Amino acid sequence: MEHYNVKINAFEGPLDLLLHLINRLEIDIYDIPVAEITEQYLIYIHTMQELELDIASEYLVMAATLLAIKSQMLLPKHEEDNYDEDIDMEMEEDPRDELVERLIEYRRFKEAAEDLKELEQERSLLYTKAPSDLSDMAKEMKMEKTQVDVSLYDMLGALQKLLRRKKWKEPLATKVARQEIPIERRIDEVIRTLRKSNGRKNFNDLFTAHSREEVVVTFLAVLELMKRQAVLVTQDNNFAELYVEVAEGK
Amino acid sequence: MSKKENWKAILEGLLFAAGDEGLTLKSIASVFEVSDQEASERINQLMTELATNQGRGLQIIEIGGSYQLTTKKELADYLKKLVEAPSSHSLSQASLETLAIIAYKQPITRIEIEEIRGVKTERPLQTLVAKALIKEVGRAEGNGRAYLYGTTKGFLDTFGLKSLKELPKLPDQGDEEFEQTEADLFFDTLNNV
Amino acid sequence: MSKKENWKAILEGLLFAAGDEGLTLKSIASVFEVSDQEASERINQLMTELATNQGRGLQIIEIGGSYQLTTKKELADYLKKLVEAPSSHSLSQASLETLAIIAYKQPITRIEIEEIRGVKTERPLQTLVAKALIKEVGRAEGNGRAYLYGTTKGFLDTFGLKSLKELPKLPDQGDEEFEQTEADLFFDTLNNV
Repeated sequence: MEHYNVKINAFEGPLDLLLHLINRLEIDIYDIPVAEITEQYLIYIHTMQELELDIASEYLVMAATLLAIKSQMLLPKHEEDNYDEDIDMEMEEDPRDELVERLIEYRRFKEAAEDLKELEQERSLLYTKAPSDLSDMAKEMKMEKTQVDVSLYDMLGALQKLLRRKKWKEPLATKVARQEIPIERRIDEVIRTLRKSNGRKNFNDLFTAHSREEVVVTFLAVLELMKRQAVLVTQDNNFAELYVEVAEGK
Repeated sequence: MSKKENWKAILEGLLFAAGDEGLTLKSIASVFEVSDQEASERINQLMTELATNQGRGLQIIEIGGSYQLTTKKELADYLKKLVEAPSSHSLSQASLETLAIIAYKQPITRIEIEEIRGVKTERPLQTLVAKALIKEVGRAEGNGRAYLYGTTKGFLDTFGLKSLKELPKLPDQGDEEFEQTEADLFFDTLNNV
Repeated sequence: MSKKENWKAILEGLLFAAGDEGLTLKSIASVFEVSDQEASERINQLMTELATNQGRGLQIIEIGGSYQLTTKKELADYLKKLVEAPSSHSLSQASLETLAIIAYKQPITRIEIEEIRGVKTERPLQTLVAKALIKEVGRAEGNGRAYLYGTTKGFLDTFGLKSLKELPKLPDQGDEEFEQTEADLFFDTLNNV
């Protein structure tokens, strides 16, 4: 197979795949060489089959459509008509027309999606804050059970706002944040922390940091220490607290 | 504080307190006991002042008819150091495409969206509803009475749009379209010779 | 924006985004890459400026070693008016957020809700109980035996749901990621053929 050197993201469907092929083969979308594109398309489908991936039925429908167009193109044009040239010239439908129309329509929205993505990124540069808690200010709010005029969407909207709000992290780990925290360093720190509290500490108390990275590294450090048998992790019974202990003689 | 003299300070405080819930013109007007027109003039004046004052780090944006205070975008680099990115990931390609179709063609049914995309679109629709970016806005006429989808205010907020009118222009049918028409015209002429 | 010239704007933005969490001297010093001493001078200068500028509605206060932006005391009357102003929804955003968390995570304690929201949630809970959208459904195990909250039948009625199962499924990011990986794998393989 020829060079697929472009790193391709997953396709969003047969139209997306076709657009990709059209771009890659530098084909004029208004004059698609159906035989060539069909062949290329089928190569993709076959590869998917060989890899035993589930192929969405839409891909197969499109394969059939391409083959149908291909055979239509091969048919000699209006053999038997007693033709009235003017009308025929205009009425003559290119079998590719419908597909081309769909591709172009789809391409418009694919581009529009790109625009949206950019807008989303720009918007994400702006930071907001949660509404202040003004509940002390309110007089006894109407506490009676009145009809509530809200929709499910209002509720989902509020939830999304909450999720979108950026999480403040303090104390900050400015430049350190992007760096990997060496596990060895964390291992030393865990041992030191344990020694400071008579060699034994609640497992949860080892996780003092807020950043996900630090939590992960701490966890890995404890695992590593267990493997080296430098610590013992004990639990009195199911769901009880875990304790980490420095192993004897270490 | 006097409503008349210190309206800027008051408005700033109101916007601050409202946070990302935003303030509608109506609530501004009602606090100041002025007309919507007057409220609009005030908010616009403050908006311009904040935008042009280099010494200020905040700005006012308008989203779907309500106003909120945000940091200026030039500050993003500094803020990134202190603030974790929001937990919700950005949208997948499938969701973005679906959303684009809905944004430009609303109200629209699932079937119509699938015709354009050429693939099943249930999952992206579910995601977009759950993310409160789209909602069911009615039922189509005819058999099936399928749900019609449209965008929400959360959509405007996520993409920083004042209103749907501010959506970027939908790309044309294609650059070549013009040539095509010209060619058609040429052949039409030819046919009529 | 330049750290040197526009430090006031940057500091304002940082304080704004920090919200109720506040900003420590250490954070300020590290963002500006200056000494704690210098950071302290800056924050104090901005504090004085805000306090004395009648055109500003915000002030900086220091609580337990961290600095936060709040509205000035003199604005209290106007904020009260804002709270009482008729809003478009009969539930505040705080109440809606709280309700959403309970709907999806029930049964859940107040403390757990506050951990998610990052703010006190007593008042929204009261409102929601009063409006019969949520109720106490039991007590948590363990110390304190805090109340557990869940939604009511009135909640289902209000949102037109037959049962909780009809709540829109929240996007499961795990699933989407998996699909992506499988597809990427496919195309990576393809590239190596």
